[in-house]
Amino acid sequence: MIIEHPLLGPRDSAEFTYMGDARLIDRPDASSETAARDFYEYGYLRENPAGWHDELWFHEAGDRSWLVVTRNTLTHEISKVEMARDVARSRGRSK
Amino acid sequence: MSQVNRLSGGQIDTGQTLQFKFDGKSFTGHTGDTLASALLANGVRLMGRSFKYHRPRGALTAGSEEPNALVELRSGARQEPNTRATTTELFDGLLANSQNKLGSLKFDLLSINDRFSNFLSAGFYYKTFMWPAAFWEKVYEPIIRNAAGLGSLSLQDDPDVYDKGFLHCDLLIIGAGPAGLAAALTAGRAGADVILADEDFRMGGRLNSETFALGDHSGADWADATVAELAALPNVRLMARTTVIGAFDHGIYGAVERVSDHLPTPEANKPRQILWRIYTKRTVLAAGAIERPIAFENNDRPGIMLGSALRTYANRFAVAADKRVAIFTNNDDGHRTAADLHARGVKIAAVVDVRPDAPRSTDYEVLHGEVVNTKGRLGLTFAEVRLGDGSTRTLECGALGMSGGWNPNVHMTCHQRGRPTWNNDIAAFVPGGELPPGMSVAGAANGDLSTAGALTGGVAATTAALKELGFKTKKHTLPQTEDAPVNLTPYWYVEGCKRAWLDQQNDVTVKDVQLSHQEGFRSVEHLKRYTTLGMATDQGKTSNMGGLAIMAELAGKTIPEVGTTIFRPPYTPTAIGVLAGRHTGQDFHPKRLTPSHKWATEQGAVFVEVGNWLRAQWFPRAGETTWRQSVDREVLATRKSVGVCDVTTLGKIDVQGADAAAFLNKVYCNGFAKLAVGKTRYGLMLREDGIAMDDGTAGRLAEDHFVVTTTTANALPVYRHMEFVRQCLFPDMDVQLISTTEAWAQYAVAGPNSRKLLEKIVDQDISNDAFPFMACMNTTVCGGLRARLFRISFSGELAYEIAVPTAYGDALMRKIIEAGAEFDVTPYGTEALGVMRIEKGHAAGNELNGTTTALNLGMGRMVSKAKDSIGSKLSEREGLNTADALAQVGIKPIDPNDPVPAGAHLMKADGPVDAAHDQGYATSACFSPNLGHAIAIGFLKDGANRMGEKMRLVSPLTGVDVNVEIVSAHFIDPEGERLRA
Amino acid sequence: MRYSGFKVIKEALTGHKGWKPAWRDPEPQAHYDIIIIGGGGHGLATAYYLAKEYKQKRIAVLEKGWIGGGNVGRNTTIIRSNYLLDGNEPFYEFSLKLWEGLEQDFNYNAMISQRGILNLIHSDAQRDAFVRRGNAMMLNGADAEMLTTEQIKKRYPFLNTEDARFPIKGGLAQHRGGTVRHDAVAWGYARGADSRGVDIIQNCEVTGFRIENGKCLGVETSRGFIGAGKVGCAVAGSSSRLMSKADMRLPMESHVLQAFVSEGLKPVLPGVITFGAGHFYCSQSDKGGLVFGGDLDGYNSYAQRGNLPVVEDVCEGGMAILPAIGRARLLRMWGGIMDMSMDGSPIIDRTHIDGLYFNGGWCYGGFKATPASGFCFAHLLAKDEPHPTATAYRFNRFEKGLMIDEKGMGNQPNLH
Amino acid sequence: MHDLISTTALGGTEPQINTFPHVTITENDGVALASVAARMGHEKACHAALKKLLGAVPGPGRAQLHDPEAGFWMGPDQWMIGAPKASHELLADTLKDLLGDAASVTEQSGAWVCFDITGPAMPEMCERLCGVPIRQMQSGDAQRTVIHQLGCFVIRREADDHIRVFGPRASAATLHHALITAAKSVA
Repeated sequence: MIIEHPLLGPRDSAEFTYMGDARLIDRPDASSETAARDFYEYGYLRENPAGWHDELWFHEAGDRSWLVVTRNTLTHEISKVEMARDVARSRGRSK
Repeated sequence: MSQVNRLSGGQIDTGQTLQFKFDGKSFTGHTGDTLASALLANGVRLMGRSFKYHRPRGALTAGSEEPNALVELRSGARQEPNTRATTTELFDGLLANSQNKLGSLKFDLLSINDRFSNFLSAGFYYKTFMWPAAFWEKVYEPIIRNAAGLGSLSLQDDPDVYDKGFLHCDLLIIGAGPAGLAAALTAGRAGADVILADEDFRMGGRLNSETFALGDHSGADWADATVAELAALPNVRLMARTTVIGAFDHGIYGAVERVSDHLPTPEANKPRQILWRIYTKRTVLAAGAIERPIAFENNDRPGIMLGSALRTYANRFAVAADKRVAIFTNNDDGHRTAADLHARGVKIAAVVDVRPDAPRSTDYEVLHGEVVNTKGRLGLTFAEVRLGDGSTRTLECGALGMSGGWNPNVHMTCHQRGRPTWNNDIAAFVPGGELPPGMSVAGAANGDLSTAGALTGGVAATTAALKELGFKTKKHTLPQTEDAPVNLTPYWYVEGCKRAWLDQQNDVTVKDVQLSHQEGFRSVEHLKRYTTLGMATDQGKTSNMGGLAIMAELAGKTIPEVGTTIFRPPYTPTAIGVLAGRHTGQDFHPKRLTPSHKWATEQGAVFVEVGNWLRAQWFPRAGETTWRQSVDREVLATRKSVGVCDVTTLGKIDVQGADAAAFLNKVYCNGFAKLAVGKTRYGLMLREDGIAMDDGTAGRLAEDHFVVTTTTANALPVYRHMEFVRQCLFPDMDVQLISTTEAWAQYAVAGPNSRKLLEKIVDQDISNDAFPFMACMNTTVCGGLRARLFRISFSGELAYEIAVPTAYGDALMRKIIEAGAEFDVTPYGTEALGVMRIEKGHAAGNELNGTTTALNLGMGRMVSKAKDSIGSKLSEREGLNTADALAQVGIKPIDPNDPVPAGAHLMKADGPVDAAHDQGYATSACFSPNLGHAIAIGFLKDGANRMGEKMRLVSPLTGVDVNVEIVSAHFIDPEGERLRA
Repeated sequence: MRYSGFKVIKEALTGHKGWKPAWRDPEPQAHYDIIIIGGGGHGLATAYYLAKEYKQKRIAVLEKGWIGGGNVGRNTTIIRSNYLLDGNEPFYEFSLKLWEGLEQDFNYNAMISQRGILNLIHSDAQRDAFVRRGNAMMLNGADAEMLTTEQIKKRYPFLNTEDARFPIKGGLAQHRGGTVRHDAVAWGYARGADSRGVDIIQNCEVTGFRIENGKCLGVETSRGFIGAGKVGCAVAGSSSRLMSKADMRLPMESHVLQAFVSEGLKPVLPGVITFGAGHFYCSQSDKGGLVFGGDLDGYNSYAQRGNLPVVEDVCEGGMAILPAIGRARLLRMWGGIMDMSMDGSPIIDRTHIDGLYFNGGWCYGGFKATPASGFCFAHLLAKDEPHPTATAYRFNRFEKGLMIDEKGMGNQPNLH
Repeated sequence: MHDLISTTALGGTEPQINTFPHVTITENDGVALASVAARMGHEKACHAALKKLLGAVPGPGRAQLHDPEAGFWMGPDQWMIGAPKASHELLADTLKDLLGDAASVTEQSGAWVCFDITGPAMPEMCERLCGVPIRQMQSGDAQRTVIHQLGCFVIRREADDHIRVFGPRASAATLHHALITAAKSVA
């Protein structure tokens, strides 16, 4: 596969390490009353769709960026690639 | 007599005569021949035996779709089984042997199977061989296994090498027939970066096999001229002998270039083949079409082949398959074969056409009818024809061409989601469904079966593809050429036959398909799997359609209603060697060498693989005959005086930034915010699921600068994890990470005399007051070389780790040895390191096995409740905190002579020994030269509360069952006085 | 109809006219006691044992395509019970025992061939881990043997023991492991179930569940609604897709695993070998093809096909230990969809919906589990309690922290 | 002055040179390296300092082939700076002085092995080694790639037939072996 890196352009996916569902960015609040349940769901349950999937790829043999790749799990087509850091910030993550 | 069937002309060089041997017999051929064409030229039709019935077989085709003419090519370690004689380029000295036979090719004892074919019908083996049960492995299966298989491997290591490579282009054109050449011309002239790949050693495809002209040229001449023009274009890369094997995601194609297969052996240092990974923006598939056989009684005898193959042998290779040839056809193409052969002086016994309105000829007889049977034990002698009026005729012939129509070569269009669709005009499947993105199809592969159609199709597909890429193509005039319409009556098999072959290699007949239907195996996939139709080395290129058509007829459906068969990569079978490339033997993985590697080699160190690292395992000395002697000596010497060990392999990560401490507070379960500058702390890192991930130390060199160490094995995963935490979880933390594992040569100097030794090397005061336990600093050594010093200990002794830039690592090691001579400094390897850490009860890889928690490791209290760190929440789950949770313990034998092996399980002293009563297991074990007996550490249920308990340690696998006592894992200096000294 | 050598001879002499379809092609009824969704190995085995061992009646298997078209027909055919953990080893040993009597039990020759499996060892730490595993196997009543390099050399003289980057330092053998003709497993169970009255309904896709008041009443299908007392799902590769129709999120991701077969060759490998320092395992089929595989491609996929890097990685592993296969040719490659669970172990359990049961998350170990999976799922469906060997395969183990993590890779499905 | 003698990445005292008919592989032991990563909120200051040092700040996939200090982009807001070792042994310290709180600086001299590959067969050789689009790369293009499983940087230098390869130092021998094998393969 080819991943269109936002900074580096097309790169062979073999350069990347895959981690899966981009919801792993949304780490729950440990101080919440429902934290135990939240962390279980965060850690273990997945939509696992047959279709479009936002997922995390690490450019291990490249610039060491984590990317959020929107990819179709049926066709492998990729429609969007973003820097995970930007996505994390846009979802309200900070320090 | 040599080359009795050689004609004149063709695209072979009769000036170059080549010697070759088949089954020990010598023959001659010419440059430009294939093994099959040369054998046919010499009158040899019998080339192999079929898989199941061991029927005599000759070449069915003249290309890579060949199911029958498979040989063992070359000899010795280069023996290559199942090699298609039809694509094997002849070279001087070529050696080939027939395969899959017991006895000689002519008298194959296993042809007895053919006599019993009635008992060996499709799927017969599923219904028998069940009794007695033990007989399967002992009796039935060995017989079946030895009879099955095709050719043999030599079982010697492949002596050749293979390369891999990477190419980038705008347009990849697969196939250099008329469509591919026209495509390449269009793209080449437009300035696009083009790769034109063809599996054949001669470009031109069918143009080399046909007699019709393109403009004023013969097809072959036009192909030559076109190839010459393309070769002159710098933007075009011509790749003959190159098979594109698969269309992978996003325009990545695999291709195998056979660099040396046409040579007796590859040139020195050159690869036999190259696997190219081609990155292309667009692809034009111009892979042509493959002719279909017709199924009739005994249609598998040597001499019976595709009509188009007869034409290829005659026109391209100047070979008549035999002096007398008959044709069996359902379309006009069969007549073209007859005309071409006739023109070359081959006697046409007759053309048998199933169509009553078949074209007539003045040159040879055309019969309306069907071939219903053939004769000839090892090669065709007669064909029996049932005429339209019901009468029969027997034709004397040594070759028979079958023309059942053409199947577009849709193989590569199916590699992703494409499913071919039915085209009634040519009664064949054509590319359909979703083609691999960026691919278009041209020429015969797309169902345009005329030469003119191929040319215009090639140009049109290329023009459209290049337009998308922003290239402007120029119009060029195409030569006038053959543009005959397809005139065909679908016809698949002759009714009423007893055995009519569909899949010639796997011996699947029309009857087998009928039986499959009768037994309910009616979907295409069931048919294939039950009968093995299409599962042979040709993957059904010549057989699938026939099976499908018969199944459709039996089911009372149309062919597309029954389904289609799709193809999977590779396009043709591909050497496993080329897919591995250079990554064989010692080059399987890179080696990582430590800075003291050269020095350690000089010392005669024994090395061990640790991931990709090679580490000194121990340093044998004269007189030591076992590894234990060396290791014991190294341990004792270190604990007595001082030892040195290369620990460069530990992962090192530089963590800097204003939020560096806050960041480490997140990734370690214990606290780091308050660590003072100049101090080091042990850190335990959890995965988010609460399980221990890695441990190491972090030294604070400055308020905003830490140096983190990881275990050797986890350097990369920990770095990746830390980047995830940094970029995805806490994107606004000011923290920067970079690996420095290889930037520093780092040595552990351990033992009571380590300070004295290092005082001779380090330029600063390192007294216990100035540089106490767990201190760290930037410093200099040997009069000014920048260095880092950590007072940390894995051995449990007074110990330091000292680091200098890698380029000085070799020199520093030599300096340490020199400076330590007065203390008898002893270099130690990973074994001694392991012994000392087990003696101290330090957890390592065997304990951090991905299932253990901080609690299990005896560090439950380290998980800070005061902060949220990765893994802290999920580590609180009930299942990880049961009263009898495993806890790390020490294990010592009651009888000091007993072993306590790692991997053995702990059982209660008086309880049963079985899985249900398992209490725990030993993780790491060694002989402790300090204690004089074996020791182990391990995990025991509720271990912390079972100190002193007598238990059994059992390893039925290795025959160990010993009595042990549970003790603290800190066997040596439990109070830690030595390391603080 | 009973299959036997005698029957084969009789039919051969009488033109094979007497063979009947191996299973019927019934129209779906309006209601069944038990519906199994998924006509793969596990679903068919479940139906077979429900009928045979648990004497259940009115059972249907619904298959969206043709039976045996999923992972039971696209795997590398290995059976073994060389597991480490308490939650797994008794189950897989139960499965291996069922394999051992299966052909006589269902009267079909699935070519179950116990030619052994050998896991190669390349480091001391790996040896320690394999000793622990071998002991766990033996303590559970399975067979295991530790082989020395010399013993291995003798059995596999062409293994790379001379010039290996990661030398072979021994191996853990399970002689009762081996291979099975995978398609025949589906066909044998189908035939056995059909002959006991189970309706096997092909080309019948489940499009939804009818759930009222927390109870599952049946399934909507491409051939209309079919009512059921209980519904069991066994749809490896489609688990998340199917269960999402019941609004369930599962602890799993679906990944592609490629497998490979070479051209037919005269006997090379007697048993199964697995490389311990790379991604490669291999056996040789009775037809002569080397059947081999390696690691997952590593990304979520439902595409049933993989990419070149893993093809190359697997062949590199192959050449690293078997340098003699360089000139053998790869004939075909394919991909299966693996429901990779969060700890690498499966789930056989009730769901929170009454009457709806689930069997899945087999990762790439589903084939060898087929008999026990069917047996235990049948037990659960028939008795509403887990089979004694499958008590650990519960949904709630992740929330409770009771993971069964053989590889120790944690909640990272593509690493299991 | 200290008395420790440095070794080259291939373990010798002198760099190795391997010459083939159409390509030459030279171990380059003369480069001091340090990585620079901008501190959050100080990106502008970091850029300004780098611009002053190199003449321009290399963007993604680019190198600034400048004398004596040169630099290439490694990742977002991260660069590798190189300079002649003979004159810049303490490059990391110099850079830290220059950048102050604007950047994190890490010495990298020991982490890498450097090879210069020159000659007309360089592109063909490069095609056998890694997936960089060598024939499309321009002078100053710098790509991280994988050679024989090793993460490497390939930098296209001023001369048409010259690339510089940085690879992990501990695997210098493996990388060197891979380069020589490829050179012989295309020779």
